[in-house]
Amino acid sequence: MLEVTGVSRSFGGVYAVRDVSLSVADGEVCGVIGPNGAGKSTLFNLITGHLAAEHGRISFLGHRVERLAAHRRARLGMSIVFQAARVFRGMTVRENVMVGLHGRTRAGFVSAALRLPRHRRDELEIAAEASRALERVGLAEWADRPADLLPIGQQRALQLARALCARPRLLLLDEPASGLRGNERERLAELIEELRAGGLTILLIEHDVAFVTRLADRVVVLDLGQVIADGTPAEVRADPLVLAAYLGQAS
Amino acid sequence: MSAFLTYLLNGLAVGCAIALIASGLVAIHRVTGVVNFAQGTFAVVAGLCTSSLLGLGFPHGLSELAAVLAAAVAGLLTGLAAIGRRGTTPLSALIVTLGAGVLAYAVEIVLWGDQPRSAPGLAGSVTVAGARIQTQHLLVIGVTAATFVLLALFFGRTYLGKALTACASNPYAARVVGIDVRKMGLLAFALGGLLGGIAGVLVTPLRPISFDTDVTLIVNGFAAAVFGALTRPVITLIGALLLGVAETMAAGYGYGSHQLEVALGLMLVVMIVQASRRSAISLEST
Amino acid sequence: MIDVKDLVVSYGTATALEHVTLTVRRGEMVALLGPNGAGKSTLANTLAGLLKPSSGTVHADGRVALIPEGRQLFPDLTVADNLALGGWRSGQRDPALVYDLLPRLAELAGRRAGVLSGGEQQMVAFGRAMMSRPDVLVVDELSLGLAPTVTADLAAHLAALNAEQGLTVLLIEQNARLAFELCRRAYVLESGRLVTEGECAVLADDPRVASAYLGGAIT
Amino acid sequence: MIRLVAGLLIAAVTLALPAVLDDSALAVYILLGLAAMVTVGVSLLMGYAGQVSLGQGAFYAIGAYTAALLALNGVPPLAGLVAAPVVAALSALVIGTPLLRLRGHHLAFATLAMQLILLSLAGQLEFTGGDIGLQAIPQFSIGSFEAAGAATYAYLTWAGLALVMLVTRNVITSRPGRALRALATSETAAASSGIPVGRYKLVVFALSAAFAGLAGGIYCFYTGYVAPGSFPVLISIQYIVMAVVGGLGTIWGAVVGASAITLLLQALNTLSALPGMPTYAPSVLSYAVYALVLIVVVLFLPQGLLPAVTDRLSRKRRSTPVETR
Repeated sequence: MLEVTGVSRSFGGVYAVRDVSLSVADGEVCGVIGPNGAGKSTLFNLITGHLAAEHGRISFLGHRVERLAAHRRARLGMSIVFQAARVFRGMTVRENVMVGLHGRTRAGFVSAALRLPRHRRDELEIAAEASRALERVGLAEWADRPADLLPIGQQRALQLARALCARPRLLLLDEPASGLRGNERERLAELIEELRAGGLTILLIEHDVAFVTRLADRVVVLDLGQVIADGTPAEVRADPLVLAAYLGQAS
Repeated sequence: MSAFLTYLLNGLAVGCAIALIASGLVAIHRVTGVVNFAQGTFAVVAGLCTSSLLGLGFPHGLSELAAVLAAAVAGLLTGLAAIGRRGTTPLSALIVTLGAGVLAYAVEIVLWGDQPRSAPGLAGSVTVAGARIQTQHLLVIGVTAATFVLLALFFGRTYLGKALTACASNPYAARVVGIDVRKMGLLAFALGGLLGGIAGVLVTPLRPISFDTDVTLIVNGFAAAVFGALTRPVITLIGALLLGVAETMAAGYGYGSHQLEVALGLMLVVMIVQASRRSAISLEST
Repeated sequence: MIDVKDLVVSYGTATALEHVTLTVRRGEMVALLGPNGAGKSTLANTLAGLLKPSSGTVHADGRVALIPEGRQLFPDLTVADNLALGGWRSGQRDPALVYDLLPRLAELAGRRAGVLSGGEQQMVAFGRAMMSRPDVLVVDELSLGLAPTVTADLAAHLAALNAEQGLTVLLIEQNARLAFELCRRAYVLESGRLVTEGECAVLADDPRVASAYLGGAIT
Repeated sequence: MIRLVAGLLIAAVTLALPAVLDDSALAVYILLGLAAMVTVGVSLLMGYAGQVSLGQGAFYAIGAYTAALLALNGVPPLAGLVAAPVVAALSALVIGTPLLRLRGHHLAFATLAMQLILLSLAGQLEFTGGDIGLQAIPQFSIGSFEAAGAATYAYLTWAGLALVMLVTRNVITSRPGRALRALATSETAAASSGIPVGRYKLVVFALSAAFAGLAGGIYCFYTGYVAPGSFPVLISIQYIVMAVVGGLGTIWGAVVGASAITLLLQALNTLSALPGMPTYAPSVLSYAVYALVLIVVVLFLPQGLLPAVTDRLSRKRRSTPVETR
């Protein structure tokens, strides 16, 4: 489904991601782990189109996407949950989720300004679907509150609802567990398991090794911008390179 | 040929004045992240002060010095309004400096009226390689050169100058070592006022100045500053000189009415080219 | 010494630290461990006076210097200037003050900080912090992104300062092994709360430490 | 229910005013409506889409010149009035394509530069009448009905304002409006939801320009005269002041802001016309008021006047202490 081949990106002469290749198969949950500064976020931005790759190819569902703008990739079926709380300020929780349906609806400025029947029909459908998504992530009772007043855990859930509304083929999660408390983390893990059971393909970028190994079918380990291991969680766990990257050198 | 040389030297003088305004903008922007819309105002304040002081019979030198100091005070006051309150974002601060500039209109009209004023500068002219140059133009070039050398020494050699550079380079780290970033910002505003003031004092004998001359000054200064991406003084200086020469040549060869368009058009092109090299994610994550 | 009592720090709706209490005695070197996002850097910045506590108290004897996460040098200035600015608080402006301590810095003095390697930058950050003649040093992620030999070199300098000059050190680390080597005592922070504390020898076998880091995934 | 009553009340007062005001008061009433029309656009642009324009006066001028030129060349005034916003919007699309790559203070200066360039061109080109401008613009008319008195222009203005407010409300509470509000917070996250960020910024820029263009069109018929001097840079700053005072991102705030500033300036004008006041008093007072209001609001009421007042009211009603900071 997603094929990243030999992708590199540098900042001011220093490679943040260097010659990275990875692939995600249909229906798979693939985890990308690595210590701080390993290049996880840069890789994420390269895949989603918020940064341009200097070298390499990215193909998604058979399309070459490395030159497509972020919103075009989103419309092909990539949905994102960011690490930083990127909920839209000044909008309610429900409106935030409704933005997620943008790519699947058509009503433009003219039909909105004139309140054409099509626009009304669209709006009702969008609102209903947003409510269903909020129900699913357990935010139904918050629907009409300002989104930026939610606690961080719920902001993450809100982003997830927004991403799911787009009916993605591939869901990208950037450190979804960071900053979450134990029980919030547990709820998130359950939700991801549920999505996996529903057949959704997921790319999970995470600092928390335990979180990833629990959920992923396959784990790719980055260190200093390069892939140092790629395999099942059990294989990766036993890899001496991975142990060294995480716990420092053996004394 | 001698006409060309005259235009070139006149253009350099105009460019120097722009460079002084622009360097003030750069100094303030580097340290505080704020684009100071009132930068042209400082020059106007200094120019008007000089004309009054000379009119009252104060000697040259003293009048100019006092006028430049008045501009520095205006810079400090603008800084207090723009960054004195915690949590003011750079864009809000820009709007505050815009307000400060308009407020200055009211003050200036009360004190000096709304008619343009001039001040006597260096009289006479010299002939260089067949080109006649007003002595005042040479003074402008000389003082600007000296100012830039002093600025380079201040930022490069003095402890305080380095602390200012540190705030520009990494404000968080500046706080880590105990530098009061806000105070440094105010200092930068005062310095910006000083530089604007020097420009005003130098320009007033060449072109009469009135309360609303600040718009032309700030637009030209900003145009020059964007050459250096609002952070690099040397490229700003080069940009300002190019701008001054281009404008003077345009005027000299009969396109005088399009001076402003030349400056603004250049500024827009430079900004758009620079912007196309930046991505949204890098702006949002910082 | 450092004395933190019942400290709460929050940003807007997010709470970074919840009721944290810890002590570092004079001349002691103590580690603070925890995974990414646990609130370690928030604590470091609060100790350095860059963040205000929402409640609780932070007290330190004498001058506190911080080696911040990610070095945070002034990239446009030379090493000597970086060091000189480190003396802003103490009024000590001559970088030679730390050349005895870290001789490598004398060789780097004229280079721009931004072009140095990670290890050299960390060395400059170390030197810059020492320029303020601190009584208490807070080190945030000494080993982050550095090669093991470089880390070991820096760690040796730190240990020497602590042993010979009695400098009080709070070492904030993700690298548990390094922290256990250097310190006798450690605190473990997770999700803004202290989960455990004690002698390093004991903590090394504590399942809660492994859990905080790896969730028990690597045994 | 309360909102319906309030709405009807406002409508009734708006409609009744032209009948009772004298000509000089009507002039204020019309200019207020026109300013509000432009300010709604500024508020939409700045408050909802997060883009700054210090050159909104340029589109006001484009609308005015468009309608004036068409009317002077024998085109029916109604067609001219329709063309004014259309041409303004098209200009915005052309100008905005390169300009909207800029952000923050760069965009602010670029839009200011755009206005200065346009004004300078208008002052030099022959067909715009140079610095003298265009005069003897025919009265507005539809068929055989000709707008004779100021009252007709007042109705025209306020009908235009109502249209602008309705369109704005419809847009912001819909799919494209949500997209705009989203990209104001984070262009990255908006793009990740499939929103073509660049295109949307351009459309909202054009829409706000259309509002300004419509106001300009009405203005030219009302005054019968346009010249570069009618559209100084200060006029663009004035719209920012009005939008900021009323509260960015509220439709009614734009109207409140425009009213507050217009009436305040009017009061000061009356004051400075009193015997014994110096001749420069009107300009000094208006500059001082713009400046102080702008600074005070940006620093102390960053949400603007209307949201600050409604917040306080609703807070009192709920009587729950809301933690600040």
